[in-house]
Amino acid sequence: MIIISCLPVIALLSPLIGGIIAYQAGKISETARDLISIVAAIVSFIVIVAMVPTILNGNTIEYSFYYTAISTLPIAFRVGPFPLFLGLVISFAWILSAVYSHRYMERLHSRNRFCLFMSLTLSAVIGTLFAKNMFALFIFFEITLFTSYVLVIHEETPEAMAAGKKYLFLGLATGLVMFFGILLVYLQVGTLDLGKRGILDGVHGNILYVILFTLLVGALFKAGMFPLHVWLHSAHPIAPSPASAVLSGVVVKEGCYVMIRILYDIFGVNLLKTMLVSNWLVLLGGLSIFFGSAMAIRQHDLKTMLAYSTVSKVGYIFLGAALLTPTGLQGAMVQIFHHLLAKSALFFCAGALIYKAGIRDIDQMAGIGKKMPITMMVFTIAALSMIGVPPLVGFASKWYIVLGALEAGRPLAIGFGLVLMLSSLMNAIYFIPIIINAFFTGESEHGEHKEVRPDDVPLSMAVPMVILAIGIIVFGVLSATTSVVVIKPTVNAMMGL
Amino acid sequence: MTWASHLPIIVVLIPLLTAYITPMLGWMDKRICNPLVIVSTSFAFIASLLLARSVLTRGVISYHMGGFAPPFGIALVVDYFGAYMCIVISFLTLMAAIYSREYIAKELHESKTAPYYTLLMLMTGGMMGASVTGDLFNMFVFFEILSISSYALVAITGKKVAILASYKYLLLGAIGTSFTLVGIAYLYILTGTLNMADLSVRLASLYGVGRSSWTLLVALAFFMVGYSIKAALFPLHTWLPDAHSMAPSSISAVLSGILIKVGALALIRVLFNIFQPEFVVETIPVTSMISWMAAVAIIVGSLFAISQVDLKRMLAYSSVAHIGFIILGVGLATGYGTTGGILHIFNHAMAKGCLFLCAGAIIYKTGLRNIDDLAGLGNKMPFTMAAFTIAALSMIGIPPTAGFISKFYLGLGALETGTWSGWVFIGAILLGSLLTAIFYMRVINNIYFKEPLHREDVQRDETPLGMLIPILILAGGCVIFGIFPRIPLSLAEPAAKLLLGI
Amino acid sequence: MIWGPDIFILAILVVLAIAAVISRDLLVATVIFSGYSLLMAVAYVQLNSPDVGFTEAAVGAGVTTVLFILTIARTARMEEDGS
Amino acid sequence: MVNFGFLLGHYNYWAVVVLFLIGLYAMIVKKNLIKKFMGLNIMDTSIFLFYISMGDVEGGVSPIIAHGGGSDVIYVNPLPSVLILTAIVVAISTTALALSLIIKIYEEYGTLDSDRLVELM
Repeated sequence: MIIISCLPVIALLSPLIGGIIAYQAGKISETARDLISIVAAIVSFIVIVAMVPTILNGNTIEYSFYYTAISTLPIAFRVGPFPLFLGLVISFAWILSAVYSHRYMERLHSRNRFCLFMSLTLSAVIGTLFAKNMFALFIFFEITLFTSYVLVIHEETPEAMAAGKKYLFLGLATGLVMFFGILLVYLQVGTLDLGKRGILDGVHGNILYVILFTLLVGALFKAGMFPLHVWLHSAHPIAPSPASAVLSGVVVKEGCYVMIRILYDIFGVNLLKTMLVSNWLVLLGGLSIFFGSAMAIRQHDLKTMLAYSTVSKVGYIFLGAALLTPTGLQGAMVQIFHHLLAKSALFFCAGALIYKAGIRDIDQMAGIGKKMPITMMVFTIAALSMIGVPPLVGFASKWYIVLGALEAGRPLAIGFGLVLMLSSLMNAIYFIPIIINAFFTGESEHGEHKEVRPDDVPLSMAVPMVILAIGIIVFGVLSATTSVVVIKPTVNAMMGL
Repeated sequence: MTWASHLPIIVVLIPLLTAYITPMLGWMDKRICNPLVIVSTSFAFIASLLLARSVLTRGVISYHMGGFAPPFGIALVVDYFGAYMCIVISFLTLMAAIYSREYIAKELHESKTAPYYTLLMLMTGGMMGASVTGDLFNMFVFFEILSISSYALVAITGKKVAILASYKYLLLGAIGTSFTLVGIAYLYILTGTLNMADLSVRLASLYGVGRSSWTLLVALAFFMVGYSIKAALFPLHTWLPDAHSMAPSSISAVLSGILIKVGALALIRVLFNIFQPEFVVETIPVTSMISWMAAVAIIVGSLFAISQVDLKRMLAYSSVAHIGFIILGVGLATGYGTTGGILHIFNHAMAKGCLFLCAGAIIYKTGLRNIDDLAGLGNKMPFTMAAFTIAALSMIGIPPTAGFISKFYLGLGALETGTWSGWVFIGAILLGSLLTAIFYMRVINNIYFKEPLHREDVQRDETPLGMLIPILILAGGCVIFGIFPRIPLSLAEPAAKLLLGI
Repeated sequence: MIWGPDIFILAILVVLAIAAVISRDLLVATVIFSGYSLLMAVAYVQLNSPDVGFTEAAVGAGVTTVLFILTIARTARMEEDGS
Repeated sequence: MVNFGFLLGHYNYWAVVVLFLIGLYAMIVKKNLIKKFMGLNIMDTSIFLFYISMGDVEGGVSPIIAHGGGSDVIYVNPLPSVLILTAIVVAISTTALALSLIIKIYEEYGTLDSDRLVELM
């Protein structure tokens, strides 16, 4: 089926071409531009959905430009369960953020550029997900850096430029380190294919640790893990809110995805177990969880707080993946899914507050819940999911990670149990007061949102938020089912079971 | 197909003959110069492509001028590398010629039109000749043709600084010329021949034979110094920033894009064609020495480029760094490394050519040279600036541009050596890439994301089409050959293998 | 192997070259250089290369000298002090 | 170990080396731009002498048929002479270009001293 094998390319090209058309259309009509970009995202989503039956039948979809790149390293796509799962969620979240940005962006400048680079970023992220080998993956990975850089510096203020500079140059530097790792892998085994579990099997010696370190540096930078998070808390908040949602919700996930592919496809579970690095990686994840939560508590700016919260959630994903057990990986995947929904929702809410009331600071939020009920309800649901309150999807992910830790061994499980409790507590510390403040406190006398009328954000902004909130609830309730239908096969494919 | 067998001499003769016709026709009507030059470079380009095709199908072509077989007659030997260089040279010259039509009308006095095109064609002829010749002294002569015409072209605007820059270039260039002449003399004493293929055979018996191996070393040292000056390899690059930034932009593009690469070609010919790879790599580690110099060139050139405020000067220093990439790759003397170095000749020619043409377009339209003044140009000249950005990304080595592919090959080559110095070299390559990003991103940020000084001044004011087309073609090439790198690699890879004898 | 020119000619060549380089008056230096070129031409002829010798006499001693003198006429005759 | 007879016997080459160094010295150390190019010419002529010396053969004669030809006549190698004729042309054109630039520089800057030119630049 030629059509089917072309689907990944169509999924990649539709936002690319759509973005360029939208950019041109934007010079004539703003509405047309937004419509085109939404349609492009929807096309991309539908195309990815169309791939589902093939994948569910246990096949993979491959597409190669065999004659274009270096002979052994074609720019090729291969869609398996994991990329497909992530691609579905990401492209769906993109539709929402495209809808959301229609009204949100109307007060900002350079809207055409924003629209174009949002689409380009989507295109690059999808390329990263579907890449067949590390070479193609790295190409799209680097493109994402540049396209998202434009999103970060959108405001063009000195702070935005400084944050963007940090993002770009650290990203380039870590990208080069990763590039070095890729070269090492290629010279060691002569292939970069991601289809085989553990292409480095058979390589011995310290070079393995060098490769692991260099590759992870690149992936963890994009993911915003603890020692490499330094850009995240300045870059994510400074971007316009739809972009923040995309950066925190999607681009960070791209880093997590690459990290999981490195661990499970380049190295493979068996090799990592013989390298005895699992515990160190888990420790790193734990540090990230703690650090992110601790820093989030100290913040007053809502978006910065959310950004730090991302650091801690990425720690969960990394920890779950580093446990090297099926359930742990399952937890990591659910966490990716959950964080994508919840963090996008939270940033949408933060954007709604800025849009409607001009609020960026947590302390100014007293009583806002009465004026903007939908926004704050969505916020509450997402925040509760972040904390890990049972019926919501956030709980499921934590649950699986705990089970994974148990599988990995008792000391680890006890240690992780403590980390989990503490971090949930910390999450509660920074989310609960906001909720209470927003709903149950009267408006402070020097409140800056007096002029806000008691109506909520426009429909085009409210709908994406609500959809995300519903998603959080529904998938939380159905978590047992979804994990059997979707996550389990994915995990089994990744683990090679 | 008898004419096809004469292709090696045709590619040299087309530009040289044009150089003689141009002043005559230009004397009658100045407007005829540009179409004439464009047509003739197009023919040279097509001839180069045909030459490359016949090299790819039939292997190395040996052409004996006047029918005298070497070592008595002068031979033209076109291998993969020579054919590859011919394509790059004629392609970039064609772009520069198309661009010149409108650019020169404004930049140069009318009376200089005919000399400008004459010199351009002479320079092209010299470069083509140096690429295809199989005779060492012949190479010297072609080098003189291209050098002298390039000295004159740097000074052609007649501006104060340009003349001084040209003088500086000439002084160092003349020293380089003399040094190569001495080197040729030594080799001639030792072997009694000047034919490159013959030389390599006769020299092979002399390696390690007492006094003659010392003579060989002296000869090699003279060649290294002489051609390093022409290639602007650190620390002999001092003439480059002045000369390349002061020349008219179309000429800067040719100088930075290919002329210094012809110097690199001469270095490669001396190292691998005349001396054997085993000799320069193992017996006497000349290649590793020039690799170290090239690694320093990458870092120092990039650091100097960061500190520049003048756009063209920054681009010129960037050329110092990138000739470092090329020489480093060649000096690695591994399959991947040398392929990467040769590939980068092509990729850098396109990217740097594009950048200089864009810089010229900026000067043409606004008269601005200072990087900090470029704010708002992204709206004013969207296509030119988009091309600039793509070319800059290619210089940094961001996928999917062509620069990434050469970076990939160079990195593999450095690691392939398997020594600790290989790790240092890859460090230099990666650091160089990062430093390159620093100064190009500064320009890009200024162009797109900085508040212009007077916003109301910013109106759409695009470069004239005649100048825009070559810019866009080159920028397009940066992307196309990044996605389809096999096209240049189909020549670069066998070229490297042939040079290294693997 | 090489018995061509007298060692004397070579010695004078060296002396003339040094004199041309150290002379502060450029016109004097040019004249000395002209003599140097002429002597060099003699050396070439001595070494059985009359063709090069004639060329050198014409080009080196003739054209180059004229060019130098023309240049000096249009610029400065004396070398400036470095300070 | 060192064969002094060999070294002294090749006094042509010694002259070449000395002249080459004098020329190089003038190009690098001398401040005056005209002097620099006088140095270049000295350097070039020394290289020509080098070529001519190596082409010469003991007892050889100029490769001109006027000697009557015949296989018993030893001709000197004609190739270096040919090369040098080319090189002389190259050298004169370089010098001519350099001197014209020098005139231009003097018109623009009023000095030919390289140190002062660097200051003025």
